[in-house]
Amino acid sequence: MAAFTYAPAIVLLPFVSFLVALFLGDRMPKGGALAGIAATGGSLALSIWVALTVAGGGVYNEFVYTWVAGIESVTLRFGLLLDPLSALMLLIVTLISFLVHIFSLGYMNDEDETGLPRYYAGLGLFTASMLGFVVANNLLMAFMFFELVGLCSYLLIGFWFREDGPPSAAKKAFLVTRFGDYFFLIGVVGVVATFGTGLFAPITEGGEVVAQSFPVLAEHAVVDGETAGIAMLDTVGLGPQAWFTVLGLLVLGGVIGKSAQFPLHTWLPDAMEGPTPVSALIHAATMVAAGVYLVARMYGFYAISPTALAVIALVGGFTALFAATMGLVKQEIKQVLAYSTISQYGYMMLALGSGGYIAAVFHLTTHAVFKALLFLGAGSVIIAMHHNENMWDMGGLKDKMPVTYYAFLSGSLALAGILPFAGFWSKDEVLYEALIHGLGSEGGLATSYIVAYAMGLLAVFFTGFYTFRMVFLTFHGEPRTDTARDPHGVRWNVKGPLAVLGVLAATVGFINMKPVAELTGAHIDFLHAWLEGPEEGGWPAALVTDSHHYGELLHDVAGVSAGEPLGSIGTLLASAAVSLALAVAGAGLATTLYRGPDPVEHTDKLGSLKTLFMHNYYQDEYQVWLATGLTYPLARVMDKFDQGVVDGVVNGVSSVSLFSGQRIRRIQSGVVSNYATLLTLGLVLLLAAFGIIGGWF
Amino acid sequence: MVMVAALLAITLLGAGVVMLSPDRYAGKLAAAVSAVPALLSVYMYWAYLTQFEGTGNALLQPGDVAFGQQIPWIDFGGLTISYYVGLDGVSMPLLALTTILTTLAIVSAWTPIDERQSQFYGLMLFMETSLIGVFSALDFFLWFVFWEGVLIPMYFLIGVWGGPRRKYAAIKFFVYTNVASLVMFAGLFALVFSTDLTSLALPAMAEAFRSASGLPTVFGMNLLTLSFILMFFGFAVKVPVFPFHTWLPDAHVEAPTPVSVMLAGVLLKMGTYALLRFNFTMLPEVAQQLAVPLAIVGVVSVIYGAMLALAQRDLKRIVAYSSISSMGYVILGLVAFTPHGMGGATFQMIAHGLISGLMFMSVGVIYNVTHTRMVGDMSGLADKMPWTVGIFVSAAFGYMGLPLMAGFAAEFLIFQGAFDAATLGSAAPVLTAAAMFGIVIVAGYLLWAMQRTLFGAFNLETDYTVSEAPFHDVAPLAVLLLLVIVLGVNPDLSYEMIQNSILPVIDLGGGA
Amino acid sequence: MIPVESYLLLSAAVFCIGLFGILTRKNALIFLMSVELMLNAANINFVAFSLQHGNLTGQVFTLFTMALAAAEVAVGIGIVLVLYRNFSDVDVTIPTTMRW
Amino acid sequence: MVTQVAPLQMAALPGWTALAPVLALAVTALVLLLVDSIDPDTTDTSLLAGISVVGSLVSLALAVWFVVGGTGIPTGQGGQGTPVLFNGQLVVDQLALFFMVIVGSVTALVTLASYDYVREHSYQAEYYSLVLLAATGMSLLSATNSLASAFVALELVSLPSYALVAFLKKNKGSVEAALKYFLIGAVSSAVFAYGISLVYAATGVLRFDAVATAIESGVLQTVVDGSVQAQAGEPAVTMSILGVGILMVIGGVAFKTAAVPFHFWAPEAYEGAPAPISGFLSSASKAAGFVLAFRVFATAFPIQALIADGGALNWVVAFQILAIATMFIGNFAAATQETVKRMLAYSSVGHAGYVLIGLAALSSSGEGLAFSLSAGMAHLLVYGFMNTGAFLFIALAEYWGVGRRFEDYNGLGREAPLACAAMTIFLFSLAGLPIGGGFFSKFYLFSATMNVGAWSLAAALVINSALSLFYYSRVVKAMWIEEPDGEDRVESYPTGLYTAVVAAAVATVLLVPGFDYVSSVAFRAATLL
Repeated sequence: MAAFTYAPAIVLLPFVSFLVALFLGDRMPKGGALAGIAATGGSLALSIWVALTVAGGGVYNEFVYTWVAGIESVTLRFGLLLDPLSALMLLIVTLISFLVHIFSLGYMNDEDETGLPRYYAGLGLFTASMLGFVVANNLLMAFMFFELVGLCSYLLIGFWFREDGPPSAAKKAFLVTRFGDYFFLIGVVGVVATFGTGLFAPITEGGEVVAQSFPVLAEHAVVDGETAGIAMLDTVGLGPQAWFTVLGLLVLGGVIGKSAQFPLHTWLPDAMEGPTPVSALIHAATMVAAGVYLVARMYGFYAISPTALAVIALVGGFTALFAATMGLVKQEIKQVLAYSTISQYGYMMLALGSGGYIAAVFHLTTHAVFKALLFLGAGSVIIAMHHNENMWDMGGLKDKMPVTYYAFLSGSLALAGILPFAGFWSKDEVLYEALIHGLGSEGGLATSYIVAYAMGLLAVFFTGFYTFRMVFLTFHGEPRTDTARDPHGVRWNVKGPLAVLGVLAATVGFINMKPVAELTGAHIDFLHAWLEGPEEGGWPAALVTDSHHYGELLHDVAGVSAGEPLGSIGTLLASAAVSLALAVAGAGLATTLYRGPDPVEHTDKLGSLKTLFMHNYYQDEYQVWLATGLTYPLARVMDKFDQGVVDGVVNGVSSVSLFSGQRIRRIQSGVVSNYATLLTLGLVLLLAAFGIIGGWF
Repeated sequence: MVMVAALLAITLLGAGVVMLSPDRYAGKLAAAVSAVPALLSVYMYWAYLTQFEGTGNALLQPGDVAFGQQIPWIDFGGLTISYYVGLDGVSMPLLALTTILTTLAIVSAWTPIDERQSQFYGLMLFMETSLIGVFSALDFFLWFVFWEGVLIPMYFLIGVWGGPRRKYAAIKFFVYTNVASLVMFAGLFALVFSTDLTSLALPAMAEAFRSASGLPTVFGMNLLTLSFILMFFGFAVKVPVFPFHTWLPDAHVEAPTPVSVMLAGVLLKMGTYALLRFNFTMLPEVAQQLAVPLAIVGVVSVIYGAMLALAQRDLKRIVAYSSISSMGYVILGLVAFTPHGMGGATFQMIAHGLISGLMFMSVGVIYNVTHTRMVGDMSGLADKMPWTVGIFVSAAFGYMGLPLMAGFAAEFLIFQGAFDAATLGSAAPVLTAAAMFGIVIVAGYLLWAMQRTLFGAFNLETDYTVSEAPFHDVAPLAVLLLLVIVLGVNPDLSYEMIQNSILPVIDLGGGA
Repeated sequence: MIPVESYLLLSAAVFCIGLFGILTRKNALIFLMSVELMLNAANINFVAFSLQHGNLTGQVFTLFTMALAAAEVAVGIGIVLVLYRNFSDVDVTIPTTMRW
Repeated sequence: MVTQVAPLQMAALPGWTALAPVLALAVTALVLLLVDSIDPDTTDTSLLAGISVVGSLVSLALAVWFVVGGTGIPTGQGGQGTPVLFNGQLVVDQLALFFMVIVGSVTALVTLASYDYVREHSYQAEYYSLVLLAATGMSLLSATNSLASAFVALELVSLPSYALVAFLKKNKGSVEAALKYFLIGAVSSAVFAYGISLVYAATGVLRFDAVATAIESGVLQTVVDGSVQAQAGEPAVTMSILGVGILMVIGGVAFKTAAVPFHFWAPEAYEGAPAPISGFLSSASKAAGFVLAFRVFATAFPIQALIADGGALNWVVAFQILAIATMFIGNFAAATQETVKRMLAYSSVGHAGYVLIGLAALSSSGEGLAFSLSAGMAHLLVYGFMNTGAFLFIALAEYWGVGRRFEDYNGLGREAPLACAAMTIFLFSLAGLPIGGGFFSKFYLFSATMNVGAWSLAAALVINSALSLFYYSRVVKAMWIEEPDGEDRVESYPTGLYTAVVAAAVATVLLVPGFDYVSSVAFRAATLL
C-alpha cells in the first residue's frame, strides 16, 4: 500500500504550487503556470497509482492529523478515505486540473493577461482544496474543504476584478453557496452532535472497528433500533429516521448550493464571468460536482431515508428540465453550457435520489470529461473570437479550427446523449434507474420517482436541441462577423487538451455499457464492479461504502425496489430507446432550424415563454429582491431603531440628568434670606417627620 | 515567579519614559518598549505549554496556577486585599494576545498619529499595563484597579486623537462603562458581605459563593440571582451585548485606528473574560438557571449586530457592529457549559481578538492612503494596493469563518458545544441554528463592502497618487494574518490549555 | 416654683422670635440681633435646667455662649462693614452676584 | 498591618502633651501674631509662610508620630493608652489623631500655596495666623469629648473662617461669600447651641460618655470630679426633647460639613473665598465637622439604645435622608456649572453626601458602624489631598489670570503640563478612578453601603458618581482635548503653589499603594470608639 503513504502528497503538491505561484510567480516564466502543471501532473500520477492500488483491492481510511483534541469531548480530526469512489474522483479532478493548467497557457499567458501569479495561485489552491475534499474521511473535514473551494471559486470568478461584472458575480456565487452551506453546517454540527463522529466509513484495525462511521451508526439505529447512545434524539424529541432525515436534508442544503440545483442554481450562470478555463475546471467538472460527490460519499446515510431520497430525486429531475429550458434561448455560448451544466447535475441528483448510485457516479465521470471538453472548446472559440461569446457573431468556424470543432462535436454528442458517446451510456442508465424504481416502489416514493423521471426524460429532448443549436450557430453556416471570418489562431497548448478530452468524451462511456452487458452477458460494466467490490470480504466489508450494501439499504429500509414490466432486457432497451429517440429528435429539430449558411433566430416562436426563459424564470430577480429589497431595508429600519430607540434611551438618560441638574441649581437663588428660609424649612420638615414617627406631640 | 510583575513594571515604566520622550522618537521607542513584554509573554506562553502541562483553572485550582505571586496589600475593614496574580489556560492566551496586539497596534500607529506622539504612545503602554493586570490579577480589588484603570488611557486616546465626534464618543464610553462597573461592584459586594469572606482573592470568592447558603431575598429574588444579574449587566456593557452596545460603534468610529484595534481586539474580551471568571465560575448554578434567557441574549446580539453591520456604510462601523455579533457567539458558548461550548467561547476571544484587530488595522491602512472609510467613496483599490487588499480580503474571509482560519475553529467549536448543551435543553439546536445564521449575514455585508471598495475600476478623487502602503503598515497585518492562519490550522496551540482550564468550570456546572 | 415646662416654652418662643426675625428682616444688623435672641433662648434652657438638675454645667455653658456670641458679633460687624463698603448698603438680600 | 514604631513613653509625659499637635498649631498662630506685632506691616511672605508651614508640619509630624506610636490605643492592646484631659472634656484617641493628621496636612498645603497667592496683599500675618487659629480649632474639635468643648472648638473654627473668606475685602465676591457664610453660620451655631441645651435638658450632662450613659440607663446623670454618676430620684430622659435636641445637633454639624439643608453657604463661600481658603474650608473644615459628627453620634447617642426605645430619634434614618439629598443636590447642581471653581464647590457638597454614608450605612439594628465610619474617615483623608489640590490648582489658574469658565481652561495642558497632570489626577481621583486614593476610599464607602444592604444609598452613589465622572472630565477635556484659543497665559510658575499642587498630587497617587495604612488605622480608630 505504498501509494497510500504518499496519498497526502496528492493534496499537498498543488498547495505548494499555490504558495510558489503566489510569492514567486512574477519572478517565474509563465507566471507560475509551470509550477501548477508540474504539481497537478504529479498529483495525477499519484492518483493513478492510488487508483491502481485500489483496483488491487486495497483501501485506506486513516486519520492523519488531529485538528482539535477534545478533552472529555469529541475530538476533531483530518483523515484520508481512499476507496474506489474517491480514487475515481481523484483521477477526474487531477486530470481535468492538469489539462486546464495546460490550456491556461494558451488562454491566459498567450493573451498577455496581467496577474497571472494570482491566477495560477488560485488554480493551485483550488485543486488542493478540491482534492482535500475528495479524500476527506469525515464530514467536518469535507465541510472545511467545501468552504475552501468556495473561496477559490470566489477568487477565480472575480479574477478580472477591474471590471464590474466579475466581482459582483463572485460575490453572488459565494453568497448563494454560503446560504446553502449554512444548512450544511447545521447538518455537520448535528451529525457530530448526534453520532459523536463525522466519519464516512468505519476505521478498522485488524478487522476490529476502532471508530464507527455515522452512516453505519444511523443504519443500526434505524434498522436494529440501537438508539441507546444517541442522546440527541431525546433533545429534539424525534424518532431516529425522522431526525436523520432532517440531518440529511440539512446537509443537502450545501449540496444544492454547490451543485447549483434549484433554487440555488442562480449563481452558476453568472459565474461564467470568470476565465473560461476556470469555468471548465470549477464550474463544470469538479467543484460543482462536489455536492453530488458528497451525497454519494455519505450515500449510506441517505439510503435509509425515503423522504430524503424523494426530495433529492425531485430536485434533480426538476432542475434537469428547468435548466434545460433556459438553455434553449441563450445567445452566449458559455451561458448555454452553464445551464446545461445545471441540468446535467440535475440528472446526477435524480440518479442518486432514485437509487441509481452507480448511474450517478457514472454520469458524474462522463459529464466531467465532456463538459470540461465543451468549456475548453468554447474557450478556444472565445480566443478565436477575441473574447466575443455571442454565438450570433460566430458561424463557419469549423473549417478555421478543425481540431476544436471535432473535439467540440464529440463533446456535444456526448452531452446530447447520442450513441455511442459517453453521455448516452450514463444518462441512459440514470433514466433507467429512475424508471424501474419508480415502477417498482410503492406510495409517494414511486410517484415522485415517476414525476422526476418524466421531467428528466423531457429534458433529454431539450438537451439535444440546445446542444446542436449551439454547435450549428458556432461552427456551421457562413461567418457572420469579420472576427469569425478571420479568427485568432490557437496553439498546441489549447489543442492538446481538447484532443485528449475529445477522445475521452467519445470513449469514457465504455467503462459501464450496462445495456451491452445485459445483452451480451459479458461483464464489461467495469464501473459497476469497481463500485460494488468483491461479493464478500474485501473493502466493502471494511468500509461499508459499496454499492451492493447501498442497494440492500435502499431496498430494505427505504423501500426502493425495481420493477421491470417488460422484463429486465425489455425495460432496459425500451428506456434506452426512448431516451435516445428523444435526444435525436431534439438534435434533429435543432438541425432543421439552425442548419444552413445563415440561420435566423427562431426563439420568438416561443412567444411569452421566450421572455420567461430569457429572464431565467425571474429566479435572479426574486433572490436579488430578497437581499436588496427585503433584508437591506430591514437592516436600515433596525439601524434607525438602534440609533433612535436603543441609543436614544442612553442619550435620554444623560439629557434628563443634565436638565434636572439645571433645575436643582436654581434652588441656590443667591439671596441669603431664602437660604435661611429653606434651611429652617428643612429642619422643620425633619422635626415634623420624626416627631410624627416618634409620637412626640 | 515575578514574570507578571515584570510585565507590569516594564510597561508602566515604559509608559512614563515614552511620555517624557520627544515626539520624534516616541513611536519607535514605544514599539521597542512594548516588544519586551511581547517577547516575554511569548516566552511565558511557550513555558506554559511545556512546563505547566494540564494546569487547571486559576480560580478553582489556585494551587497549580502558573506564574503565581501573592503579597498581602490592603486591610479593607476586615477584608484582606492582596497583590495576587497568576495565569491559567484562559488568561495566558489573552495575555499573549494583549502584548502582541499592543506592539502591532503601536507600529501601525506610526503613520496615522502625527501629533502629541509621546503622549499617545505613553497612554498606549499605560493601557497595556492595565490590560495585562486585568488578565493576570487573581484578587478582586487588584483586578478592579486595572479594570477601571483601562478607562483612563482609553478616554484620552479616543478624546484627543479621535475623529470629529470624538468628545461625545469618549465621554459616552467613559461614563457608560463606569456605570456598568459600579453596578457590577454593587452586585458582587452584596454577595461578599453576605458570606463570611475575609479575603477578596478570586479563588476564595469562588469558594465562598458556591458554598453560600441562607442568603437573604432582595427585591423578591435570591441574592445570588440578583448579584448575577447586576454583574452580568456590568460585564455585558463591556462585551457589549444588545441592548447595552451603543457606546461601541461611536467609540470605534471615532477612535484612531490603533485604538480601535485595541478596543476590539482586547477591551471587549475583558467583558467576556470577566463573565467567565465571575458569573460562570463563581455562580454556575444561577448561570444554568438563566441559561436560556442568556443564550437568547447572545443569539439576538449575533443577529442584531450582523443586521446593523449590513446597514452601515462606514467600514469601521461595519466591523464595530460585527464585533457585537461575534461577541454574541461567546455568550452562547459560555451558557452552553460544555467543553467545546465554553472552550470555543474562550478560543473565540482569542480568534476574534486577532481577526477584528486585523480588520481594523487593514481598514486603517486603507484609510491612511485614501483618507476615507466610506463604502462608495472609493472603488478598485485592489489595483493600487494589492498586498493590503489581499490581506484585507483574507481578513474578511477569516471574519466570515473560513475554515483553517482561527475564526472558523472558534465558531464551529461554539456551535458544536451549544448544539446539544444540556443547559439549554431542547432549545439548544434551535438557538444554535439561529445563531449560525450570522455566518450568512456576515458574508453578505463583508462581500458587499469589498466589492464596492476594493474591486471594480479604480476611482477616488485625490490630489496625490494612491499607491501601496509603506512596509511598516503592512507588516503588522501580515503578522496578524499569519497568527490567524496558524491558530486556524492548529487550534490546539491555545485550545488545549483553554480546555484544561475550562473543564473544572464545567464540572462545577455538572455540564458536559 | 415655676414648672420647667414653662421655661422650655419661653425659650422656644424666644428662639422662634429670633428665627422669625432672620427670615423676615433684610437688615444685617437686625439679622445679628435675631441670632443673639436665638442664642439666648438656648441660654434660658441651660440656666433653667441647670437649676432643675442641680448641677452647674448648664450655667457654665451659658458663660461660654455669651462670650462666643460677643466674638461672633465682633466678626459679624466687621463683615457688615466691608459689606457696606462694597455694596454701600447693609441689606443682606442685595449681594447676589453668585448664585445657581 | 499597622506597624508600631518605638513606643514613646506616654506615661512618662504629662497628659496635656497628648495635645501637642493642637498646641503646635496654636503656638504657631501666636508666633505669627507676635511677628506681626513686632513688625506690623511686614511683607516678608517667606518668613510668615515659612513659620506657618513649619508649624503645621510640626503638628502633622506629631500627630503621625502619636498615631504610629499607639497613642489612643488602650494599653491592653499594646498601645499607649488614651489620654483623657480636663475631666473628660478632651480625649486624644486614634480618631482624634487621625483627623489631626488631616488638618495638619491640609493646613501645610494651604499655607504653602498661600505663599504666592497672598503675596500682593496686606495683612498677611493676620491671614496666616487666622488660618492657623482655624486649624487649631479643627484639631481641637477632633479631640473634643463634650458638647461644651465641641461648641467652643466649633466657634474657634468658624470665626477665623468667616474672616478668611472675607480676606479679599475689596472683592465683592469675597465679601458676599463671607456674609452668606457668616449669616448661615451664625444661625446654625444658634441652632446647635439650642440643640445642646435640649440634650442637656434631657440628660443633665454634656460629656459624650455621660450622655450615652444617661440615654442607655434612662436616668439623669451628672459628672462629679471626672466620674459619671446617676442623679437618683430624678425623672428619666424625655425622648421627645432629646430627639429635638439631637436633630438640632445634626443641624449644627450639617452646617460645618456643608450637608443639606445647611449647605447653602458652601457654593458661594467656596467660590468667593480666596482659592486656598476654599480648599482649606472644603477639606479641613469639612473634616472637622465630620469628626465631631462621628464622635457625637458614635459615642454620645448610642444608636442601639435609641432604636430600642420606640419614641427616640433614629438618627441613622436622618443621616440616610441627608446623605442621599446631599449627594443628589451637590452632584446634579455641579453637573451643569459654567465655572470650574463653583463646580468644585458643589462637588464638595456632593462629597459631604458620600462621607455622610459613614453615619448612614448602618443596619436596621445599628450594626456596621465601625466599617462605615472607617470608610468615611479614609475618604476624608484622601479627600483632604485631592480636593485641596484641586482648589490649589484653581488658585494657580487665578494666579495666572486664566478665566473662571471651563472654556478658559482650553488647551491649558499644553502650557502647564505638570500642573494639569496633577489636576487630572485630582479630578479622576475625586471621580473614583484608580489613579488616586479616591478610588479606594469611594469604593470603601460603596462597600459599606453593601455591607448593610443599604440599596438606596448604593443606588444614589452609583448615579452620582457616574454623573460626577461626567462633570469632572469636563475639566480634563478642556485641559487636554480642546484646542487652546490663542495667546499664552502662563508666564510664570509660582514655586509655592506648584510645590503644594505637586505634593498633593504625589500624596494622592501614593495613597493607592499606601491605602492599606489609612484604611487599617481608620478601621482601628473606628472600632476603638
